[in-house]
This record gives sequence, structure tokens and C-alpha cells, in this order.
Amino acid sequence: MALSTARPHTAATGPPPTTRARGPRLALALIRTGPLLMLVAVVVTATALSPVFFTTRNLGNVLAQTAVIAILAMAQLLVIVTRGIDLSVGSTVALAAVVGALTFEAVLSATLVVLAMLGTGLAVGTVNGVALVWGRLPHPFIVTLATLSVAHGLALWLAGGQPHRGMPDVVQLIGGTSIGWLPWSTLLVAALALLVLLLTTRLVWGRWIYAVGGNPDGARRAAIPVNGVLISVYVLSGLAAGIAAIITAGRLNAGSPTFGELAELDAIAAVVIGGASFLGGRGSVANALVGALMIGVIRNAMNLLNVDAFIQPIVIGVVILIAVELDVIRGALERRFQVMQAVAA
Amino acid sequence: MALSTARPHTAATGPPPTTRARGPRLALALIRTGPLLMLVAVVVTATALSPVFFTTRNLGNVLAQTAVIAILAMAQLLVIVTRGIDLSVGSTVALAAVVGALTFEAVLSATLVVLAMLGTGLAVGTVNGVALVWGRLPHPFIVTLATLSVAHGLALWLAGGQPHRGMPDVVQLIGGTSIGWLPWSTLLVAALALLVLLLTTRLVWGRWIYAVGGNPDGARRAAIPVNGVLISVYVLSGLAAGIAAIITAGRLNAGSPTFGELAELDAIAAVVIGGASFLGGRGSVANALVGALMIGVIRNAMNLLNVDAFIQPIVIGVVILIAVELDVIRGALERRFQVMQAVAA
Amino acid sequence: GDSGGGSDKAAGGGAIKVGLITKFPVDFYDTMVDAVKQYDAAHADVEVVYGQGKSGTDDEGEIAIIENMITQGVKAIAITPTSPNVQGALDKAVKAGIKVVLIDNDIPGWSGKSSVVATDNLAGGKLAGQWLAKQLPAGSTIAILQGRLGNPSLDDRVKGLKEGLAGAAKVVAEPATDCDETKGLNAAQDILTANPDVAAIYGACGPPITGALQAVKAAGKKPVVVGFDASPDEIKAIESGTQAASVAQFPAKMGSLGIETAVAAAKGETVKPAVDTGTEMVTKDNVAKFK
Amino acid sequence: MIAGTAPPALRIAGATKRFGAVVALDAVDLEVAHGEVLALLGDNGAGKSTLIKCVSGVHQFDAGTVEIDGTAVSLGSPADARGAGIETVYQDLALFDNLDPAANFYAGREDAGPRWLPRGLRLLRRRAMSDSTAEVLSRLQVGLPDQRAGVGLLSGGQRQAIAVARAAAFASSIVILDEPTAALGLRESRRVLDLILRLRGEGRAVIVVSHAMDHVMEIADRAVVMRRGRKVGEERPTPENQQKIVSLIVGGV
Amino acid sequence: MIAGTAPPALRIAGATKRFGAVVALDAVDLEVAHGEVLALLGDNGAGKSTLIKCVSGVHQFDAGTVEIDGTAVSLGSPADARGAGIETVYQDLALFDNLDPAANFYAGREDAGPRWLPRGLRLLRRRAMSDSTAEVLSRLQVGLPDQRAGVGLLSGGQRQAIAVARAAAFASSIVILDEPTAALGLRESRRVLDLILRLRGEGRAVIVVSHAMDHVMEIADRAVVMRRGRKVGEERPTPENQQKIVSLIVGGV
Ligand SMILES: Nc1ncnc2c1ncn2[C@@H]1O[C@H](COP(=O)(O)OP(=O)(O)OP(=O)(O)O)[C@@H](O)[C@H]1O
Ligand SMILES: Nc1ncnc2c1ncn2[C@@H]1O[C@H](COP(=O)(O)OP(=O)(O)OP(=O)(O)O)[C@@H](O)[C@H]1O
Ligand SMILES: [Mg+2]
Ligand SMILES: [Mg+2]
Repeated sequence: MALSTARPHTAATGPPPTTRARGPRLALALIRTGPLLMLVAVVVTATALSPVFFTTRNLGNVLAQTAVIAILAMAQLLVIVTRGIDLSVGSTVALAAVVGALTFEAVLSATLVVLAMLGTGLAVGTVNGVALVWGRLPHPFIVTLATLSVAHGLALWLAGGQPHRGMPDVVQLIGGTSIGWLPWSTLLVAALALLVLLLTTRLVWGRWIYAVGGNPDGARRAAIPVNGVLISVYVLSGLAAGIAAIITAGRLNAGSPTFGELAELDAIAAVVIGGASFLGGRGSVANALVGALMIGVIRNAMNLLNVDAFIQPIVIGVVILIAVELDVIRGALERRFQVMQAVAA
Repeated sequence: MALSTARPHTAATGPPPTTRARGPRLALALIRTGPLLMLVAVVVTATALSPVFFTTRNLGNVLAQTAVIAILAMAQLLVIVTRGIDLSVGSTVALAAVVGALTFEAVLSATLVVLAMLGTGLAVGTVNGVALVWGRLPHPFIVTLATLSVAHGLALWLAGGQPHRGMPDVVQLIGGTSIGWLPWSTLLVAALALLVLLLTTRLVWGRWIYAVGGNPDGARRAAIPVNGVLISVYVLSGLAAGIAAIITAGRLNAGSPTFGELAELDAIAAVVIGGASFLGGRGSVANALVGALMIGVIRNAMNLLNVDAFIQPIVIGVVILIAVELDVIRGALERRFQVMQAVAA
Repeated sequence: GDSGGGSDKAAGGGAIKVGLITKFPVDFYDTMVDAVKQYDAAHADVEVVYGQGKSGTDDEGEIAIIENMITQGVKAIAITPTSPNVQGALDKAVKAGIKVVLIDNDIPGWSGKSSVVATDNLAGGKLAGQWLAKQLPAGSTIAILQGRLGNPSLDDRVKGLKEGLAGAAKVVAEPATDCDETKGLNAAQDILTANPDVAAIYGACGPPITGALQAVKAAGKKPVVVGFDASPDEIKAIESGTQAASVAQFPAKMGSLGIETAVAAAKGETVKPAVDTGTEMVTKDNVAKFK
Repeated sequence: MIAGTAPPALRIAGATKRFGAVVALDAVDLEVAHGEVLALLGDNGAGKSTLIKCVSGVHQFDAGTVEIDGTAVSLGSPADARGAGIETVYQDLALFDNLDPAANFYAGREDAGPRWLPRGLRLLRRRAMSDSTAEVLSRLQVGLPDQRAGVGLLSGGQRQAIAVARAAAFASSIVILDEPTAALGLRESRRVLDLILRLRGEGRAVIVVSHAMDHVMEIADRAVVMRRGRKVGEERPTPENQQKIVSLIVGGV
Repeated sequence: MIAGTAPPALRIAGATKRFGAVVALDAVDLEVAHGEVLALLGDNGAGKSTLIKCVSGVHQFDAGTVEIDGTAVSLGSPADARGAGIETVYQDLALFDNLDPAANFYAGREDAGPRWLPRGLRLLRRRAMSDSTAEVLSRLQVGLPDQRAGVGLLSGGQRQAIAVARAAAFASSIVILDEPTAALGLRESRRVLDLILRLRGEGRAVIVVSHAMDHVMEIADRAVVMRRGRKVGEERPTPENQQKIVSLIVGGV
């Protein structure tokens, strides 16, 4: 009993005891890749069914088509980890794009346009976070449903119901062009993914969001700035919507109040397919990205295969369901293998 | 220490001790009416702004326009009490209405048409419940998102993308006619509300849904048939969508794949405005109905006042937010008054 | 034939591959697709690839389909663009040597198109406005059921109507209905409550007008109801006298002329830059020929 | 073994349970007779709660057999265990924080009728349930601020008292209590110990998990000690044996 | 009063707290000196946890003053309390079930740098945190099956040990423990009692809530008894006084 009361820093002596067998380890590692495994299965199926699917050109298309969902899904993941939900992101994309387009009509400055879009996203996110925290609301569903409605109305009103064409070159570059077959937007997604990975796994803030999601009351007692953490995830989610607006606006060279419709459902589905839990405290960025890609690949493959428009929603629904169910089975298998490994030891 | 080990049935002797003052009791009772108070405020405002709002004719319209949301909200309440969510109800309304219309085109039997619509709702609900329980899915969001997509696709496919006109007289009666100014559909809503009230407050099943929502793991240990309870709420939610389909189809004398679009969001908003919690175990039918009426009244009032179409979503968003915020403040006031009462005692 | 596999033409045989992209699955576009399928069946040297979006504002969906058609190597695309937002993707197609023919609505100011085969919605709206101006006594009021906010062709129908009315009636309400029947009924109920004397109701698309007719029937009023699209439901209502008129477009004509133009452009022939498929007022007098 | 030729109320043989790589139970044998209090002892993480959860149908043994009154049973679910006459107080209490004490008491066995209806559709006898709950609680002298409020805001001890009272009120054959006095005050602990003795007097088999050696010494007829999932010994808890039991628990070298 | 002229580490005067109609604390006065262990006793629902939560900033007193080392402080939030040098083990433990032991240990005071960055943006020193957590836990001899898994699936005692170790490791001036040994085994309890004595030896003020009279007798310098939100007595826990304390708790007539 020599418990130091200062911050303990000395390293433990010797490695922790290991009781694991090396036998079924490979199988276990494979099973653990989880959603990625299913993405691979979907890609293989698509390649088998359509000869053009696995061409660089089409993969470029898939990536470009998925960039917006991917960005929104990463932000949604942060929100969901804290037990929240952000329904407003789709409308925010529309509002930010409209504000950007109007800014471009007023002043021809690319910097200002980009700032306007990011700023709009930030503003909506801030409203969500602050209303949730200061309003002591029990759940973010309703605030973000309200801002969904308000942002949609504002976008329509500002735009006069019309799309406004024209975006600065840099926005068009980001959203609409590629290096070879690799879209610029994919590079942006990759950069953001690295950033979010850093945030969630290496920074104190990342710890905090998992703590808040795991036990909000405990987090408060541990003097974690719960309110600040909550506001920050909604602000980031708004910012992500601003970035998504830049990509969409660049891709379409316009800002329109119809952008981003129902994008929030895609984002949430991606996060859930990636194994996160609505009960908070669980989920990873990499898997959210895999979920987004899964949705993108399925949509693309159905277009390539010319699946009837009426049938497409049916296929998507079924595939989503299968993906989640496979994840459940995968988890059960993982536990089974762990036991086998322990027995083998 | 004379603890009976058989089922204890003898009545306790004497009333429990009361420590409450009769002083601020009235204020407390008023505050406790909760969401109803806010509905009254909204109605008073609407009456002040528009002379025609508080006429029997317009109230009849409001009731007719709200019937579908009200029914879906009551079912959604049951789902939310068990910690769940059912996103598929809107699409299910469309699918059931289409199936009903096609049935009517095939056979001219009103009974069969009604059964077809209810049966379709039941079928979708059963799929949701069974997939959730047997698939051991962690959360119903994704199953019901999948069935949303599938039901939507099926409705489009079956209907060939077209509305199919014609409904039996009894369906038209229920959905489209009134006794004086009081719509038949309102009577149906009232009857269902009584039934759900009975279910939730008087029957064993009602206890079970609150127990499952409050502590699913504890419910399992208490030998409550958790799986059965979960399946039952989704089945009822599907059935409610079938009933909502009857009303919609009767009102428009048709079945169309565009019916019920986004109705799930209205229903969920109504339930949350009515003070239920996404964390389960909390919420009442009466308040869910009040939430539905609140949404209906606001929409109607804005049409009467000819509020700009762009502005309408903004107003709705803001009013929803205010309603929920007022409920939070109301709760705080209630606790304050309880203390005052205790001190006065 | 269908590109779905069981085609009677050998894929990749000498046939010219062209794409047809329509907005979303409703009667209007189905009529168009049916006309194109007829054309397809009758021309052995043409193979049509079909694609369809999810809704009237599904820009992203259409763009994905365009990109995929480029990948599949079509020679021409005939498309009903959801909005000018698909222009970027179409530019890519043009750059890849694909001819683009716009059907149903134009993308104003875009120079990449080979031709526009369309109804002039503004003109159609004007037609309805002028017709209504003649029917209504001076000082009348009118309510407009808008379509989906942000959709240019639907907005044009409203703009055109106001131009055509030229002040002959006062607009007392113009709620959005998302072209949804239920919302049309709700809005019409409320309009008739707030303005019992409204003389006319105009809808920018078919379904809300069909819904509004229910409200009119229940209210026991007789406003002049005018729609746009002349959907099968509207035709029936005009026959039975509950609806006064509707602006008809010619989707089948759009489809067959559109695909013809696209094939011609793909073959390198010169095509007319604009093909108007016209509009016409459908009233009780001429409804028979629209059935 | 204390039981004579009559089969024991509960007999477990070769019970094994793994969670992933953790072996929580390793070939544990155990029996309790009617009218006997068995103390289940062991350090934290020894596997006591796991054993209890398996017997209550919450978890399933990976291997091993369970006999009740001499007949082999399968305890696949909590309902099976209840049906076999087993009533359990869990260490985490398994209360419904959103429900009032009466609803907590009767959860899963609501007093309702008429009997010919399926269970879920019966009408609750709410008055009867709340009256008898109040009575049971007042006999155990658990003072509650509000009989109608959810139990979530009660103090730690009040919550534990409700859980214990619930199990005792419905006990039929075997009662299992996982640290039933951990959060209880002196008076409440006393009452729970008396209650356990009463249950024994009525011929029920009782298994108690407890870290309080004085309580164990007072009420238990027999003590089984576990360590790291294994049963490491079995003793009569007499003053002379106390040191031996303690060293069994601690793994005294 | 034991403390001489030096101001007590913690002094509470007139502390009152109501929850709705329930009076959980009613004008309670209390003080603890540095190097003193104060036992807070009382039946279930007496208000002990409420008092502790108020001092830890989780709840706020409705009325009353708090002084630390003679200066009045306001404890508006857990951060205030931590800032004032108060470290607490809650009865419900307040652990993060989804996080591993190291993350639980350092929750809210992560070891991270560089210091010039705002706290949330600092880089975690993950290796350092998990090493020192492992060390502290091994000193307390808490055996965990897996250092990297979430604490949600640990046994009741393992969880409590983590919560106690956390508070002890970071204690600076005042340590409050709400029933710290309730779920602990013999060996673990022993270690926690030793730990408390060590903290006293280092000059910290310690408040312990416990229902285990033998523990109280052994470690406490002074015992305050509460009943129904009121302080009903204060005694030195000596063998002669034990009966008196018990009757104070039970409300002996
Ligand atoms: N559901 C679970 N999943 C994984 N491991 C578990 C689970 N339940 C228990 N364990 C592990 O099994 C071992 C035994 O746990 P158990 O709860 O049975 O201990 P116990 O003897 O009741 O201890 P205590 O006295 O602390 O309550 C522990 O190492 C624990 O971490
Ligand atoms: N947040 C709360 N809301 C309402 N009532 C509460 C709340 N917290 C505690 N109470 C009530 O206040 C009283 C005192 O509770 P407290 O938890 O302080 O008791 P305690 O002395 O810690 O008891 P135990 O030994 O059982 O833990 C109890 O009657 C309890 O029901
Ligand atoms: Mg245990
Ligand atoms: Mg307590």
C-alpha cells in the first residue's frame, strides 16, 4: 500500500500477463475488420455484376458522389457518440450554399464565398448547440428538427426559391474536378478524416465526447466541461455542413435551396451501419466512412445496372438491413472466437 | 417482521401520511397541465390574429387535417416509450393506401379494402418488430429506415408511380365526411385515444412497455416477455399506419405512393413536444395528442393568415423550439412550487 | 430494346447507344418513357439506356446517372434536368464527346446543349392567366397552390400565370404544396375558410388541384379551378365539370421528338436549337381529345 | 453435506462459464437444501454474481448441469428460473427507475385479471398492488418519501430495501441474494438478516452472497468459498472456522 | 471539536436541501480538520449522500455556507469542488462503462500537453496514463481481466475499487468516500481502510459514509449521526460509545 497521491507517472514494471493463444488469432483479426469486410463484399458483388464498376473512372465517380455523405457522416458520428443527433445538416447544406452563391453575386471574392459558407454552417451549429445546452433541452432531436425547418425556410427565402448559378473557381475546383480520376473532394474527405481521427483518438476532447456519451452525469461530476463539449460537437457538425455545401456548390456550380435534401438520413444511416450506438459512447470514424462508402457504392452500382427507379429504394433498404444484421452476427462470431482462443491457451 | 411470502393482498391500514399544503396547490395543478397550457396559448394567439380561426368550421378543418398525425403520434409514443423509434410509418401509409386502392380496383368489397390496408400496416410493423428482435439489432432506427425505403419503393412499384382513384363509401365516410362540423375521423381518433389510454395505464401490457423502456435488462430478468412487447409496439405502429392510410385514402378518395411523405417526422415531433423522452420509459398519450394538435393548429393558422410559403417552415421551427423550451421551464417551475408547498406545510 | 439484358439487339453491335434520363416516376415522365420505348422498339439501329431520379429536385441522383452514362459510353443523352444544377455533370458529358438534348425544361444560358425539346412553362402559365382573366369578373380574388419551392419550371408556371392575369384578379393566398395531394387539400380547406369568396384556384401541378377539388366539394363553393399538366385525374374532373380547365403539355411528343433529336445529334446531323412541344388549354369543350 | 437422503433443493455440477477470454466459472459444484442458508463467499471478481446470474437464467452455463429437487432442469431464461421457484436479488438491483415501488414489486407478475385473458391484456389491480406493496415495505420498515414516485431518485439503501422486499415477498422455493445488505443501514440490515432466517424457517433454500463476515457467521449454515472462478473450499461458519474461511477467501499462502 | 485554533479543513453551517416535497438536509452543521477521519452515519435516506453531493458541487445547497480552511467558498459545480481540493467517491461510483480503467481514472484531468494549448486540444499522453493507472491498481491489488476493456463488464467490487483508487490517487486536501467498501471483499476492504488511514497520515481531511460499524470504529476519529436530514448527534467512536451511536442511528427511543 504505497499509493502516491501526486499524479502517478512511473511506468509499471514488466508486461501485463497475456493469456491469449496465437491460434485463431487471424480469424479473429479478420472478423474484427467488421463493416470493412461487408464493404469489400458489396464491392466484389458490384464488380461481378457490372464490368464498368471497377474501373478507375467509375471509382472516381463513386468517390465524388460519396464525398458529401462521408463528411456529414463523420460529423454525425461525433454527435451520436455524445448521445445526440443532428437532423439539421441537410438543410444547413442548402442554406450555406445559397448564402455562398448570394455572396458571390455581391462580391467576386472566392475567400469571402468560402468564409460565408463555412460561417453559415458554424452559425446553425452554434444555434443547435447553444439552444440544447442553455435551453436545458432533454434531447437534441427537437432543436435540430426545428433548425432543419428554419434553415430550409431561410434558404428558400434568401434564394427567392431559385437556384443561383456561379461559384468561384476554387470552389468549383474542390467540388467538381479531379486529379486524373481522383476527385479533389476525396482528398478533402481524407484530410478531414485524418483530422477527426486525431480529434477522437489522440486529443483530450476526443476522450471527453466518449465520456459525455457514456455517462453524462458522471462526466459532469468529473468536472468535464459537458456543456462546452456538447456545443462543440454541434458546432463541428454545422461546420461540416458548411464544408459539404462547398463541395456540393462546387460540383453543381450553384447554390440552391434544394441541396442536401434528406442528406441527414444518409449520414445517420452511414454512422449506424458503421456500428455506432444511439445510446452514446461508441463508434469510430473509420467505420462511419465505410458506412458512407457502402451507401455510395450501392447507389452507384444500381445506376450502372440500370435498376428500375421504383426498385432502387427497395434494394437500398434491404442492403442496409443486411449490413447491420451481418455486423450483429460478426459480433457474435467474434465472442465465439475469443472463447475458442482462450480455451486453446 | 411478519413478511408474508404468499402474494400479499391485505389492505394497508389508514391513509398514507400527507405533508402537502393546500396553498399553492392550484398553481401547481395549472403548471402540471403542461403541454396543454401551451396548446391553449397557441390557440388563443391564432384566434386573436385570425377572426375565422375559432369557428366551428375551421376547427373541423383543423381536426380533419390533424387526424393522421394524431394517430401516428399515439403509436409513435408507444414505440418511443420502449426506447425505440419507427421511421417507416409515413411510407407505410403510402403503401397501405396503394394496396387498398388496387384491391378496390380488383374487387369492389369495402371489407376487403379495409382489411388490405390494415393488413399491409400490420405486415410492415411485423417485419420491423421481428427484424429488430430476432435480428438482435441494437436499435430500431436502421430497420425502420430500411422498411421506410422498401415500403416507399413497393408503393411506387405497385402503383406504377400513379395515384389510383376510388375508395369504398365507408372509407370515404371515415376519411372525408363530418357530422355537422365534427369530422368522423376525429371520432375515430378519440376512440383510439381511449383505447391507447386503456392499454397504457390500465393493462399489464402498458406496465410492460414502460418497464422495457425504463430498464430493458431488468425487464428481461423480471421475466417480462421483452421480445413480445417490442414486437407488439411495432406491430401496433404498423397498424396505426394502416388506419392512417384509411383516413388519408378516404379523404382524397384515392391511394397514392406520395401519401404520408415525412409524416414520421411530424409524429415524432408531436410526441417529443408532448414531453416524452428518447431515453424511454416516459411519456403520455394525452400529451402526444396535444403535441399533434399543436402542429396542426400552427399549420392551419399560417395558411389562414396567408403567411409567405418561404416563411412557414421558419415559423414552424421556431414555434416547436419554443414549445419544448416552455416545457423545460414549466418543469423547473413545478419543482419550485413543490418546494414552496412543502415549506408552507 | 431495354438495356436491362433481355434486349433483342446485340449490345455493342452496330447500334447507337443513347441515354434517356427522366426526373422521377410519375405519369408525366412515364408517358415520355413509353413514347421513347416505342421509338426504341421501332429502330433497330438505336439502343436506349434509361435512368431516373428519385424526386423532382434530386439533382444529385441525376448527376450520378449522368456520370454513370458517361462511363457506359453513350453517344447522346436526352435528359429532363431537375434544375440548372446538373449543368456541371452535363459539361463533362459534352467534353467526353456526348451530345446533350434537354427535354421538358431548359437550362438557361448553358451553351453545351445541342437542343431543347420542351414545353415553355412560362408561356403555359400565361395561357392559363389569360384564360382566367377572361372568365373572372373585375375585382375577383384568386388563390395559387404553388408546387415545390425552388423548382424553376413550377415557379415559371406561377410567374406566367401572374403575367397572364395582368392584374385582372388579386392573389389572396399562395401556399406551397410540394405537389402533394394531401397538402393541396389542407391548403384549399384553409383558403376557403379564410377567403370564402375566392373566385378561382390555380395549381402549378396536378395532385394539389385534385386535392383542392375535395375541399371545394365539401365547402359547397364554386370557384373556377384551373390546373397544370392535365393529369388523368384532372381530365376526369374537367369532363365531370368540377374542374374548369388545365394546361396540357405533350410528354409523349417531348419523348419521341427528344430522342429523335438526340439520335440525330449523335449521328452528327445538325439539329434545331429549340423544339417547342407546345401547350394547350384543356376545357370541357376539347377534353375529349386528351383522353 | 448437510442434506440427508432427500434430494437438495438446488444442485449444480460442473458449472463453467466464459466471457470472451475471461473464465468466470470453472467446473463449480454446489448444493443447497431446503431450510438451509448457504453463504457464497469470495473476493471481488471471484465469479459469485456470475454463478447467481446463471442460476437465475440471466446467463447460461457453457457447461454443467442444474437439478432442482432432484430433477434436472434447464434454466434458459429468467422466466424458466422463476417458474422453477427461484427468486433473486441482483447486485445491481435491476430496478425500474421510472416506475413506482408497487410497479417495481409486481414487474413481470402483475396482479391482474380476468385470468382467461392472455397475460398482457389483463386489467391491472392497481389498488391491490399498491396497498400490499405499502404493507410489505412498512413491515420491513422502509420509509419512503413518496409511494407514487419513481424509485430512481431514492437513496441507495431505500433502493436495495425495495429489491430485497420484492424477492422475499414472492419467494417460493429458492431465494438468492447477491450482497443484499451492502447499502443498508444498521436497522435495515438487521431486518434483512431476520428475513433470511424467517425464509429458512419456512423451508426455503437460501443462497446469500456477502462480504460482511459477521453477517455470514450469524446466519449461514454452510459457506462455500470461490476464488478466480473455482470453488476452493466449503466450511461451517463457526467462530473456530472463521480464520480458516478468511484465509480461503484471501488465498492465504 | 477536535481542531484547535487552526480553521477546519471544511466547515458547513446551516446546510439545507429540498427535493420537491422531500427535505433531504435540514440545517446541518459539520466540520472536519486536516488529518482527521470523520464518519458520517445514519439510516438509509438520512441525507448522507445528499450532503456529500452538495459538498462535491453536484447539487447546490438551498441554504447554508461552506468554508474551506477558514475561507468561504461557493461550490457551484464539480469543477469548483475539485478546484477547492475536494475529491469524491460517489455511492453510484460515477464510472464510464464504455471507457477503460485508465480513461476512467483521468476523466476530466487527462494527462496531456502541451500546456499552452486549451485543455481540450492537448495531446493525450496515453502510455503514461495507462502505465500509472496499472501501477496504482496493482498497488491496491485490484486484479483486472483486461486493462484495455471498458469497465462496464467488471464485477461490482472491481468497479468500486477503481472508483476508490481514482479518488485516492488525485486527492489533494479533502477526500469524501460514500460507502467505499460496500461491494468490496475482505482483502479489498482492508486495503481501502489502510488507504484511508494513509490519507489521514498525509494530513488530508477524510469524510467516510459507511454502514459497517466495525470499519467506523476502527478508522474514524469522530462520528456524526444524521436522521431524516437532521444532525442528531456527534460522538467519538470508542467501544464504550458504540451502543450510544447505534441508538442514535436507529433513533433509539
Ligand atoms: N458480462 C460479462 N462480460 C465479460 N466479463 C464479465 C461479465 N460479467 C462478469 N465478468 C467478469 O467475470 C469475472 C467474475 O465476475 P463476477 O461479477 O461474477 O464477480 P463477483 O464474484 O460477483 O465479484 P464482486 O464481489 O466484486 O461482485 C470478473 O472478472 C468480471 O470482470
Ligand atoms: N435527486 C433527488 N430528487 C428527489 N429526492 C431525492 C434526490 N436525491 C435524494 N432524494 C431523497 O432525499 C432523501 C435523502 O437521500 P440520500 O441519498 O441523501 O440518503 P442517504 O443518507 O445517502 O441514504 P443511503 O444510506 O440509503 O444511501 C431520500 O429520501 C431520497 O429519496
Ligand atoms: Mg458480484
Ligand atoms: Mg447514500
